[in-house]
Amino acid sequence: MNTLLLAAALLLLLTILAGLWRVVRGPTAADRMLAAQLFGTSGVGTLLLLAEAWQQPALRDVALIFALLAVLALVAFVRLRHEGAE
Amino acid sequence: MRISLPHHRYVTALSWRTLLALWLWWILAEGEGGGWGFGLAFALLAALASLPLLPPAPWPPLGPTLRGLLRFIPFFLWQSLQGGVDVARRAFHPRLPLAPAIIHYPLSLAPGWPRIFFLNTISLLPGTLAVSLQGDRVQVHLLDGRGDPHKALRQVEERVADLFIPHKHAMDEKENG
Amino acid sequence: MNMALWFTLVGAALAAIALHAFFSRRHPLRRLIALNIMGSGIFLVLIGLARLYPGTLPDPVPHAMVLTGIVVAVSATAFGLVLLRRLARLGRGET
Amino acid sequence: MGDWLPLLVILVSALAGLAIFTLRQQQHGLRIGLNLGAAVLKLSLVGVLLAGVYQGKEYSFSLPLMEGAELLLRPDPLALLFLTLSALLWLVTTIYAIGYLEGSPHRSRFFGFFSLCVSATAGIAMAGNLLTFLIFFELLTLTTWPLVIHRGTRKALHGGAIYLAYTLCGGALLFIGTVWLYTLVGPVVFTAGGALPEGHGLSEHTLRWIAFLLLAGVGVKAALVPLHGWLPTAMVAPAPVSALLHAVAVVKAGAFGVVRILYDVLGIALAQALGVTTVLAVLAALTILWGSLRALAQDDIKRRLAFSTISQVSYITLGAAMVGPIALVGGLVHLVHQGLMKITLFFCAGNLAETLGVHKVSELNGAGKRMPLTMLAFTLGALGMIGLPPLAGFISKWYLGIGALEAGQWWWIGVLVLSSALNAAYFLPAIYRAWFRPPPETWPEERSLSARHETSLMLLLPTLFVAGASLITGLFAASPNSPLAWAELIVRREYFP
Amino acid sequence: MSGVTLALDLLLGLSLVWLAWRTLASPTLFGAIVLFIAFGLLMALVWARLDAPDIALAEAAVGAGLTGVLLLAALADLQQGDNLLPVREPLRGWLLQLILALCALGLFTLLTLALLGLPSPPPSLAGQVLPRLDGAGASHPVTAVLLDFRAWDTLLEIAVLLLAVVAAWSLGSHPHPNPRIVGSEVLQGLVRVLLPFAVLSAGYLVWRGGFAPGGAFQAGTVLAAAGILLLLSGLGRPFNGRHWLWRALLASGLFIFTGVALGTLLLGGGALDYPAGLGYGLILAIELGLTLTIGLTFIALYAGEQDAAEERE
Amino acid sequence: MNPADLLVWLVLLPVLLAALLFVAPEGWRTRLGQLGTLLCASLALLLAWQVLQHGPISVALGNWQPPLGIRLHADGLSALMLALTALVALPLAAHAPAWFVRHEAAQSRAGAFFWPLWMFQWAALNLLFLAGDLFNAYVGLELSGLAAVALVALGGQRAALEAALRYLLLALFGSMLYLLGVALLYGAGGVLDLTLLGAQLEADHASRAALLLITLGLLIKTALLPFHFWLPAAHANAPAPVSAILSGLVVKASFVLLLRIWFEIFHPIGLGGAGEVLGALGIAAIIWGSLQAMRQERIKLLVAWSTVAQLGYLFLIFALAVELAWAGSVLHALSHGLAKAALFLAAGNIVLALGHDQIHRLHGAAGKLPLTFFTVALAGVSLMGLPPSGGFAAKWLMLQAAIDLGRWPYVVAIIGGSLLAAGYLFPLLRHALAGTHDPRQREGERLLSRWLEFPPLLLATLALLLGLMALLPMSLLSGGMPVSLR
Amino acid sequence: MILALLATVLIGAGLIFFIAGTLGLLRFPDVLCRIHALTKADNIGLGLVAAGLALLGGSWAVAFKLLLIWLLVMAAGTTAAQLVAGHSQAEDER
Repeated sequence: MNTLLLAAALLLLLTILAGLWRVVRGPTAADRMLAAQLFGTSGVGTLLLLAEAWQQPALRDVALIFALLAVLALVAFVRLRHEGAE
Repeated sequence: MRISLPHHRYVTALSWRTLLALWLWWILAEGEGGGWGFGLAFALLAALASLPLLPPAPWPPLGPTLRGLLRFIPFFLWQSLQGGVDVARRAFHPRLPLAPAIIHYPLSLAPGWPRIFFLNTISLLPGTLAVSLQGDRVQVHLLDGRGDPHKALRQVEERVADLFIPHKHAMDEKENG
Repeated sequence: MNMALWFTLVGAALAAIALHAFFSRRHPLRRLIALNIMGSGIFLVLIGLARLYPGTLPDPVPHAMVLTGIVVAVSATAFGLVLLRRLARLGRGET
Repeated sequence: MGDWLPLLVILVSALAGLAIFTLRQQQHGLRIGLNLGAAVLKLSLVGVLLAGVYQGKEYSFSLPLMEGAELLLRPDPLALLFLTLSALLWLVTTIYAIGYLEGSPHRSRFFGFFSLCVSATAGIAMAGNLLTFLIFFELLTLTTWPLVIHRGTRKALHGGAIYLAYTLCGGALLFIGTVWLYTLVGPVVFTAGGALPEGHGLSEHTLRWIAFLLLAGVGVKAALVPLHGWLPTAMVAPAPVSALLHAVAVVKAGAFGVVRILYDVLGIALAQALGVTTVLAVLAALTILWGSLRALAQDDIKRRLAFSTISQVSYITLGAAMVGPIALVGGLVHLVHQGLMKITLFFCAGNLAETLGVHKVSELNGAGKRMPLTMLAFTLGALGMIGLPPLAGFISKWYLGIGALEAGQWWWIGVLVLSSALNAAYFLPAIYRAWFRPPPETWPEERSLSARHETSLMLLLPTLFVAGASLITGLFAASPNSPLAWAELIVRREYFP
Repeated sequence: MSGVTLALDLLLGLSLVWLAWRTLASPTLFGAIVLFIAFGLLMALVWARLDAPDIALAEAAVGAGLTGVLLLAALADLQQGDNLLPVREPLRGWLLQLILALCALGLFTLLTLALLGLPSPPPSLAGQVLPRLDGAGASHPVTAVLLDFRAWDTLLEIAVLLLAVVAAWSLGSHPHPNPRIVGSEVLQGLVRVLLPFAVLSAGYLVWRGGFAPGGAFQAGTVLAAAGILLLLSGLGRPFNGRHWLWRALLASGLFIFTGVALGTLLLGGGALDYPAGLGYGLILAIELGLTLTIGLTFIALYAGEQDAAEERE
Repeated sequence: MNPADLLVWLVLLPVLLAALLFVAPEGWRTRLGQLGTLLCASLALLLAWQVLQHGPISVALGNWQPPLGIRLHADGLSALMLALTALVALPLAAHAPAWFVRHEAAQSRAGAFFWPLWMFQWAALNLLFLAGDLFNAYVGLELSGLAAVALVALGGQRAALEAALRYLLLALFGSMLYLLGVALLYGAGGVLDLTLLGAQLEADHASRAALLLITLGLLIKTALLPFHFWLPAAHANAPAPVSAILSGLVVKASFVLLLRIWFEIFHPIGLGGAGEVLGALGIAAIIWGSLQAMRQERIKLLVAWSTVAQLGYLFLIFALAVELAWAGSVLHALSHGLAKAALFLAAGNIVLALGHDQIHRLHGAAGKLPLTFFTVALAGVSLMGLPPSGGFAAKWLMLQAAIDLGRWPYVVAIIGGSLLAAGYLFPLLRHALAGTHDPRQREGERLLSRWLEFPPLLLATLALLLGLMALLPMSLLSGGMPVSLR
Repeated sequence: MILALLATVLIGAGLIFFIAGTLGLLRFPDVLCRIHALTKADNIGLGLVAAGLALLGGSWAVAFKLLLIWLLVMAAGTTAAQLVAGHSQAEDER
């Protein structure tokens, strides 16, 4: 089971990295902003999987904070970008 | 007609919310015992913090009714699963079957929580994404503009309205009048 | 190769990359980011070393050091950014 | 700690100087009071010291500064020779300066530094070890610099810069030499016959280097060729300052340093063995001749006097470097004599400049008629410089000459004779013009400083006093209280301890 | 098992390096900031991998959240109109580039050699910490080190934190950049629900820190995030630094901590030597104070002292 | 009070005061700050006295002994540096409020924020002087660096802020290198305590790399020659009381740490030629800093460049690693601290009184500000190493060491540095002395209050007196001499 | 055993949605479409993974916690999606 969970985590990590390509590429600022969203969900998923695989309940708390804080970054992206930026 | 003093309303809300927060505390602690004193203190704090943010309505204490919620959740889950499947299908499809479009949908829901619920819901449903709210009209982005989006949206609006009984009445009155 | 050692090496690489960026990029914002990445690299070295300790639990002392280090780094970064903002406002003629 | 008297001698003028700094420009009376009071007090304290030392008492004050390095004040007879001269001339110069600077700005500053400068000189005189000597030597540089640039003109600033460059570099050389010696042998306490301990085990090579550093360091202040370049440019300072530089403090400190280092640090025997004395004597001789030659070419009175100083001060060095008791007596006594004569000449030059605006030899025509007393003093000083008996200068030169013969180095006599001839050649025309040429119709810039006298009494009296002193020291050289007798006392200690 | 783990480790490490490189080489500042946030999130995964959940928590809160917001706020200010910030061209000249590259390479080589040459197993203080946990005020080793064995460091770290606020405020007020009011209704709805929950989570993290990963810093950061969200959504206003009460609250953590240190000193036990039995309580008090301070500090660093005058405008 | 408690108080009291000063209403800050200064300074002097009487004092915080716990350690070196800080702080407490009140360019808030920032800085300095633990010292470095940057930024103008930003970036970079070094040392030794580390470290790759990184990091903070570029702008554009703190004290803190790390940890395992490099850099700093100082047209820049030069002297110890040079180096740090603080305060006074600090426009300013320029002269004497100042005593000791070792280039450098210092200090005095009296100023009129003029004079006098009382610091030092030098 | 199997299936299904989300992010032609992909697919993905893990967690509290986290992510995700969409739209309209 553990191996399975780890493999799942690995796969999730790969999807994150693949998604990051979009973040690096852009082209628009909104595309880049999706990074936070990507991590907010895939990152949380990865952490939850790892928590179970390694039996580290603390990682679920990390996931919780991820979820809480990823919003912050995203909101900041949207709210703090002024016209004419970039 | 029920007469409720403001402070009474607040005390009631505070108690309910503290209880809810304590339950959340128990969840956060993953069922581990101990720390209840601590938990109570912070549950109270959280409840206190919620009071100015979510002022308790006269009745019911929380926006949606329990009955409405029980009816809404299965609908919502099913619809959002469909939304996921829909997107996944399009993403995996070699030819990318997309026909993006933007429509303006006139809202009949009351401002505040009903609208927020509506906007959040349609963003998770198949093919629709709320882009912005302009007055009483919401701008909706569609992955595929070929169907009849208005009908689907109307359906969702009714479901959301069901959640908020007092507001539903308000809407009915509006329609009738 | 040992896992922890691998991550210490990754930390070393981060530090080196950040060093390069710190001196080759001139915008203060970038340099602050470079410093933060360098910090992360250093923390990685420390935690990697802690994990090399042969026991069921890693050595907690470097963990505490890194937590302190993170707080200090974020404080300094935050202050640097405020300074930067002040300078930008001054540049626009605001007070 | 020891005796406080030597420290007190230094502190009197130092504290007076610091107090004067705080005075405002208009606090004229208080300033004069402080100045003269301190000068008199200091002179009397020196008198007490003199009496004590004469009776064989030994004073010593020490203050540890670092491990193996202490501040040591130990006035021996040689110290008192210099100390007495400077204390006496300070009083005189102060009086003169009060008259000279009447109405000019920044007087508080001037007199403040003036007093500090004398403190430093006293410190140099009484220094009991090389470190103390170095400390006061540097302090002297610091305190004289503001005086040199006092006028604030472009020329003054330039002169000040050159003065600093030379003296600071000299100080640096002295510093290295001092530290080197301390590092090798520990504290270098001035001792008759040499301060190096028995069996110090230093190589000749090292010793030569150290000797070079030390002597070059003091040589700058003594204006030995080729280290003399600062002196003529420093001439721009006010006359009392020139008097101070040339007669009381700076060059004297240099010459005094040469004697100290040759006799009380290295020991004359060692110095001779190292060949240091020979080099020094040759340099001194060159300086004597070169200074005189340059003086000949100057029209500006003070510049002429400046080159004369370069030449005359080297008599002291020559006397010290000839290695012989009699020559040393000549050198030491010249320390005093040259001081008296040169200060006379500078005072006269100052009087002429202040009263008549005369700055050049060519403008001296008939000055003797306008300012007879000043020119009389000038004549006395100049003749003394030439070495005319029975004036003070003659005594020095006589002893130097005999000393040369005694040391078997007769050729120095040639130098002396030649130099005297040159002295005559540059002083006599001035005297001739002053007395035997008719005065011009108008003086360059005549001011009436006194209704009854040829010039202000504050200027005239000190001039006459020092002129008289230079006459008396010459006339009564044989008396037991004369500088000559004192110099003999010192030499006896050095050669026959 | 080991194959997957190995792949995970390799992937994590390499992507970390790649991301760092992309972040620092990003042509735009905005891109750099976004990637830096992503970098922070990836770091958190690495901390998790290295059995450092405390740090993973902190990194998730700081690297991914707070620093990002602060950077974005700064960027927003920088890009308003044309400011004259001294931005010079990237380093020119191949020689300088070469030297710099060699320096970076040199650092890497130096570190690699040093790390590979370390004794195995390396000497460590873990053996000192673990047996003493019973005598300490906290059973979680990291918390015990932070608030007992090396509490002195933590005390000074809090001083650094307060210093950052004092320093920021000494520059004059820096109101948070005017947020654009786009989609505020939805956002405000989220914040209204999230904020009480954040308070609860913060409490949970503090409580947890006593015996498991967590603690005041993570909790404080969550509070700060909630506060900043409040500002960003337009529901809250920055606090007025002219009022002494706010400043006192900001300094409260430091006051409590120094108070405990000086109190223990005055009672004769030596600074920060908690009396037997009181250790847990004192540490708890300190942690609560720190949580409040840290939360307020980061809010203050995001949106600085607001002048009363500006408040009125 | 238990002497060991003093160590804790010396760090915690300024921290507490800083927090209090931040919270206190702005109107109270000056009085509270002055009171606090008095308290802290007395504690520091008391500790110095205790160390002089009873020798080094150590305290393990929380009673957790090293290696687990953190140790504060007060030896002769710490005592001297603590006393120096206290001696600078006392006159500063009188001068700074007066200065900030009169200085128009600095915003009114600068005066209010000066106090908490300075108290943080003081705490950091005390911590660094007492630190017995490498990581604790890191926190101290950051505390000190941040406070210093904020203090520079108090200047308020664009130039000050730019300098502050640059300073911040480099200071942080330096801390990073230091921390990396500490990480490696922990990996190699498994402890963070200075003494324990020194006892068990071996000369392997890790410790050498650590030495390199730590040294580089601290060199950036101490602004030794190739890393000096941030210093002149930061020190020259800061408000005068701040410049005094930065030049007089802050750069010394990282230097003291470097001294400890070199001579307590690394010296025993042998350093090869590394010390020579530092010594050579020190010489280069003396020359380059002095030459730059000569070219400056503003007094504050001149003084700042002079700091670059004077810091060079401190590093000669790494090449002349003997007891005498150690004492000389520390003595130089002391005398430079006092003299430079005096000089910067005096420069600040000049700016206040004349409205500018252009050297070429000073014409006769000494007549207007006699006391201030007297201060400049006294401080200058110490910087030039002329007798009888503390600078002289320091150079005497260093020269003795250099000659004893037969290191002639160092002899030339030490002496040459003095001459170069004269080359930039005397022109300053010359411009001030030359020129005529300004008729508009009434005789005896005071352009500056006593609170502005006397504190720097006191500092300069102390710098001078240090040369006459050098035995006191030296006897303190001999107790704390690193074993490797004895 | 059945539980584990069910969990595996759920997690596997979740992964497919995650992959779909990323694929959409990479392939879809414009920002708004990409937002659809990321929001919806990933949300469902996370929900399925959380459900699978809840089965494995062995305690109600853990299950609830996973649910809580999912809800949190979902609420945040939809809000964020609308914000980004609105932002992107506003930038386009300029």
